[in-house]
Amino acid sequence: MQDFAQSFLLAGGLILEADPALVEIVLLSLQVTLSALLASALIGLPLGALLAVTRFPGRRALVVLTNALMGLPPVVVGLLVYMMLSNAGPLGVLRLLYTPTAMVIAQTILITPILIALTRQVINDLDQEYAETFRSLGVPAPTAIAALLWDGRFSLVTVLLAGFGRAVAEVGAVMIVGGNINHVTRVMTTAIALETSRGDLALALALGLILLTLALAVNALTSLINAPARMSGNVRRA
Amino acid sequence: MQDFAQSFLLAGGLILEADPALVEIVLLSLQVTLSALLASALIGLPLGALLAVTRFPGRRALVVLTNALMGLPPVVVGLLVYMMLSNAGPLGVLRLLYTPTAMVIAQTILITPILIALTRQVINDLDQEYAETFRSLGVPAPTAIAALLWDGRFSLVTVLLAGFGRAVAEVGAVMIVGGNINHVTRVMTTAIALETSRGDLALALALGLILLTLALAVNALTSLINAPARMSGNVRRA
Amino acid sequence: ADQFIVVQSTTSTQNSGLLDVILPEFTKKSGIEVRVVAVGTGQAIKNAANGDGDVLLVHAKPAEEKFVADGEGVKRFDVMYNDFVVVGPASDPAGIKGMTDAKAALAKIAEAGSPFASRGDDSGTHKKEQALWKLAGVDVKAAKDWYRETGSGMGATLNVAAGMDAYTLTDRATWLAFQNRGSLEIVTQGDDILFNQYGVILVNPAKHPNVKAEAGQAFIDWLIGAEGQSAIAAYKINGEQLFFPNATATN
Amino acid sequence: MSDVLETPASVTARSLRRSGRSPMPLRVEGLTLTLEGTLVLNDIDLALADDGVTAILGPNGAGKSLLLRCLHGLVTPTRGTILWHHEGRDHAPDLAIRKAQALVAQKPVLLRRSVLANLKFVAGLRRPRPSTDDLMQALREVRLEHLARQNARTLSGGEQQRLALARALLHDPRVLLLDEPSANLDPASTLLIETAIRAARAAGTKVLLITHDMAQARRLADDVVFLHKGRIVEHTSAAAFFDRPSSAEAEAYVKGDILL
Amino acid sequence: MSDVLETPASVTARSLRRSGRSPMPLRVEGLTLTLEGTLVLNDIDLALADDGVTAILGPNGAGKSLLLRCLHGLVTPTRGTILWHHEGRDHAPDLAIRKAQALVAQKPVLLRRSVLANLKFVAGLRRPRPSTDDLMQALREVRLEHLARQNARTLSGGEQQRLALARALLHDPRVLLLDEPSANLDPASTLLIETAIRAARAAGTKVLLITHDMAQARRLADDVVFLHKGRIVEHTSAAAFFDRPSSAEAEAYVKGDILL
Ligand SMILES: Nc1ncnc2c1ncn2[C@@H]1O[C@H](COP(=O)(O)OP(=O)(O)OP(=O)(O)O)[C@@H](O)[C@H]1O
Ligand SMILES: Nc1ncnc2c1ncn2[C@@H]1O[C@H](COP(=O)(O)OP(=O)(O)OP(=O)(O)O)[C@@H](O)[C@H]1O
Ligand SMILES: [Mg+2]
Ligand SMILES: [Mg+2]
Repeated sequence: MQDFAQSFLLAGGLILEADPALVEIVLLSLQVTLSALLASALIGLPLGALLAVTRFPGRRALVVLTNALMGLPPVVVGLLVYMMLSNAGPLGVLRLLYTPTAMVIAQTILITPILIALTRQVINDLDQEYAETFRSLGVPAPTAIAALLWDGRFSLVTVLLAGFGRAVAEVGAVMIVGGNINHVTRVMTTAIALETSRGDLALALALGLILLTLALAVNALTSLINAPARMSGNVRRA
Repeated sequence: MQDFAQSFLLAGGLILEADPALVEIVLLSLQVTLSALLASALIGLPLGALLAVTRFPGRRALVVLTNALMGLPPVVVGLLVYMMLSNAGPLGVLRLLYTPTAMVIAQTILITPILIALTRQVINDLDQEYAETFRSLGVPAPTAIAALLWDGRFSLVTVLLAGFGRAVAEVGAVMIVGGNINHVTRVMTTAIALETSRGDLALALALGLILLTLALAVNALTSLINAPARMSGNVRRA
Repeated sequence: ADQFIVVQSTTSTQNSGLLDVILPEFTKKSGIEVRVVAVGTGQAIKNAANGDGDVLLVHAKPAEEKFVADGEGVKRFDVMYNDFVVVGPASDPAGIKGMTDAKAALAKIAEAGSPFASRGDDSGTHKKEQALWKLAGVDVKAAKDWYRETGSGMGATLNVAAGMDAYTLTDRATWLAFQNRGSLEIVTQGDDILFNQYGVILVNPAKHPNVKAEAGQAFIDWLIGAEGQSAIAAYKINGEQLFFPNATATN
Repeated sequence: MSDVLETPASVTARSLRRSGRSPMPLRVEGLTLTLEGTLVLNDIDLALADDGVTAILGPNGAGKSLLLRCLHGLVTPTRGTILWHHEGRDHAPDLAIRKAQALVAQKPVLLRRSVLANLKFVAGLRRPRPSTDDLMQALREVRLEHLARQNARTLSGGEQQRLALARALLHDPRVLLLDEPSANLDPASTLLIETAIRAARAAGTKVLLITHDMAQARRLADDVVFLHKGRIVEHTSAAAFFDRPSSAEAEAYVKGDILL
Repeated sequence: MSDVLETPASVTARSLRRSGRSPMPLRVEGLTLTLEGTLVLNDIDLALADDGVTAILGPNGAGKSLLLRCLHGLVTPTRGTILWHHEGRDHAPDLAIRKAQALVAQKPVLLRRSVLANLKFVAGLRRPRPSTDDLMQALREVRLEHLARQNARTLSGGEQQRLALARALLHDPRVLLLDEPSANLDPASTLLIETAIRAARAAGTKVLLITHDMAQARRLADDVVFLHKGRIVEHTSAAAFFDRPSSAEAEAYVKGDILL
């Protein structure tokens, strides 16, 4: 119990004094995660919508696969990317290992299936409504997908936030491909893991609280940006 | 590249010979994750639906909070649960630390916000359709929530699978509160982490493949159970 | 087994595979199951201090002694030792291959500015490394790019070193069991200063009433006794012995 | 294979059972509704007796549906008061009011369940709870008994509308709010609904009916509220309205001229 | 303040521009549709000329909407063939056919966007792409120009139906499929739609019209397909149908009797 109180005080103190080392780590966390989220969104939203909209042999299997890939363990993703990027690996020449770019790649791989699977579900629900009209109008698939993503954008925000949450909280993958190198690839989660293994649980928890504050800030921001738009785009009458 | 091939062979071999140590680990993974999923579903589905259906001051803030808690880092959850369950902690007398129960608790805490946030989104979309009818009929909130959860069950499957994926892939929390004790609390992800730190990347990856196979099996099973029901419950005409 | 104890230990004992081999022997004899929680040294000590374990088995002598002095542990016993080695890429950019003087080797690494992966996690190994830098007269705090703190365990740090062809300091046991070596090999070893002592402590039942003192003590007795010591000595990888038993109180 | 079957006598019977319930007159004052900057209901004053059929007429977009939803308490007006007298006191359209009323919306929303399950859901809200036999009887009254097990979402347009009516009647309402209830119905079903409305009226149920079918309004209405651009232009007896509407708008509307 | 405004002359004008396009007659043989074990369309044979207005009549649940959706290619029949003659060869109802046709569904689905954006979306599918001015003109024709910026989902029932019609006409279809297009319309809008239908017919557009409004069918139809329980009971000229229907079912239906 004493530990908890101590952690809260520590977290408050760290935030207040805006410790430059901490700021560096926080900014890198945000940069890596938001980059990965952007990349995943560009891939996952259209693919998810495509899976929702089209019917082809093997589609069911693909849906099951993406659903299953939501259970991709971060450590495994980390290992895969490590093997690709390591000097002995096929992409070793790029010398990306232990750089933030490698972390972005790993997180992108990690959360893209989540975005695909959840987008598919959201867009599928909307498509139940639109499909026949689109078919009647002869809307080509890319146009239909764009329209569904646009009209479903308010629901998709939650999907993106789920992806953000998974990426920002993730430690296994970025630890392996980033190496948790101080000043280079140390992010919030790897810092937390480090403090934990040092046995400084209070500091680890304090860092965790700061990470949560960060997530809270991002979510609140999204909610603020979203609110006026959602109101005027309200689907329900009155 | 050679590593990859080796991993696939290894994974295949391990599955084929049904190594008893491996079977034990796989079963524990499943047991812990499914227990956590069940507990989370019992909490998260009704709460998510409640957030979707009701309007009260502070609701928006709660929505932002649950969305943000999707970014709860597993290590932090692990630490929190550790501090509670440790002999020095308030619940130490229960002697749950380093048991599968502790792992279930940690995973439940980890994925409940995810279930709440995603359920809220899914049910919110359905409620846009039902809300006015329910209001006209004077349907009390619990009945409305039950009806929405039931009628939205096909969409909620994806939400549950997202929770399953997060739980089954998670290592930070179960490592701390389970301790990765051989024959007692060693699950797939902690085994993978162990092999990684031993530098046996091929074996780690092979275990990862097996974990994915497991997730795939669970997903395929869900899809099979779901398919006939979904067909006859099809909302779209014809 | 009808009874079990929890041993808080470090990853090196687990990663090397030692415990997997010797613990079943103890269990068979005593009927006591040993549950090992292998974490960072700091975390292991903290966990033990919380009473979340019956026995502490680590390799950070000053911290262990403080643990006993604080009343958290009953008594510390030497168990075994191995040694630290400096590993580095076969290309050996710092030119230290074959050196036996550890601090001189480190000085050359610093001079050449060759990449060095430090655990940076306050573990026993990290503390030893810091001491060596100090002896070598190198201020790593001021170091540029070449000095990389990984902030992770031995295995993870070895993975990093292998991935970026860096030198690093590791305990021999972890190294021998480690498989993802890439081009790494041992470049410096054999200096007395690289000695790595493991100790075992019973968590103080007076302070933590839940501690299974009897079973824990039985394990310690076995470990530092003849059977345990010979089991440790017998553990080999590729014919190489990893740990050298050196318990003094053979009772 | 054609056949004239069952005028909904049982609907009538059930409605008759309900006589003697407390009256539920309505008083509306200064009701104004602004949605996203558009004034859609403009200073509406209205008093309705607690019985008879009131037809709400007016061109598309006049505000008929929104008025009905305000009265039922589904939409909160920007200004003004709505008071239903109920069980001895005045109520804003609250839960008690909604429970004493039943609405058949212009686009009825049915649950994603079987036809029977849709009724079962509503039955679960009532005490005493109607038996499955009661529900099958209700389905028979709207001639849907053969579709009891079909998914309600797959019903044809007219079938959905009839199910919505059955659902509303199951509620045994004191006031029946009908928003174009026969828009998608075939002539026979339209007759059936009109018979049900007459039966309800006879049993003392107040009926508010929105319709674009002038002939239907003529057949059923006791009084007419004529709405145009969110205002009540006329509120008179049906006879007066159809014979000599006092406003130019109403006259043009009845004639089928375009109103702008 | 009532006013008679603009008979949709421009609708007519646009339709007239289209004369001279290739004819598109229809031949249906043995069309059968079974949904979840229920036979909803039963061995339908049908041949339609490439012009004129064909009314599809029949009680609720007869299968009218499903037939229309089969013809348009939205529902795949269990058995049987549907062949539209189009640009020199016979087509099953494929993409080319759908693009040459326009459907106003019984419950039109509008995008969750503004009224104008709904038309813009459809305009984006056409070459050459209609300008915003064209779209505003199309809105004027259905008297929705004042609601151009409103969210289409908040339109009143009748407004939605008119928007759906505008959307369909924008497609400049060779065949117009209308499923109860005036169900929620006020008398004036009903007239407007009927004028648009006449104009389309005059310009050589084939119209298939489902309606429950017998007077409307009488006014517009050249021939009548009478459906009952998934079967075509009668297919004759409108005059013959309304004067002396040959089947007992049709006779009962026209009279407003209940058909079972
Ligand atoms: N959220 C909104 N914002 C702006 N205008 C709205 C909104 N909701 C409804 N309206 C407008 O309010 C007017 C009245 O709508 P209402 O549904 O009450 O019409 P109605 O009289 O029932 O018409 P109909 O006969 O077509 O059903 C319509 O013109 C509609 O476009
Ligand atoms: N998925 C389905 N399973 C079973 N029956 C269905 C299904 N879909 C539609 N039906 C039935 O098919 C019949 C024909 O439906 P359709 O919508 O074509 O009727 P309709 O003639 O257009 O009626 P209305 O005049 O009420 O619009 C209806 O009785 C309907 O319940
Ligand atoms: Mg209306
Ligand atoms: Mg129909």
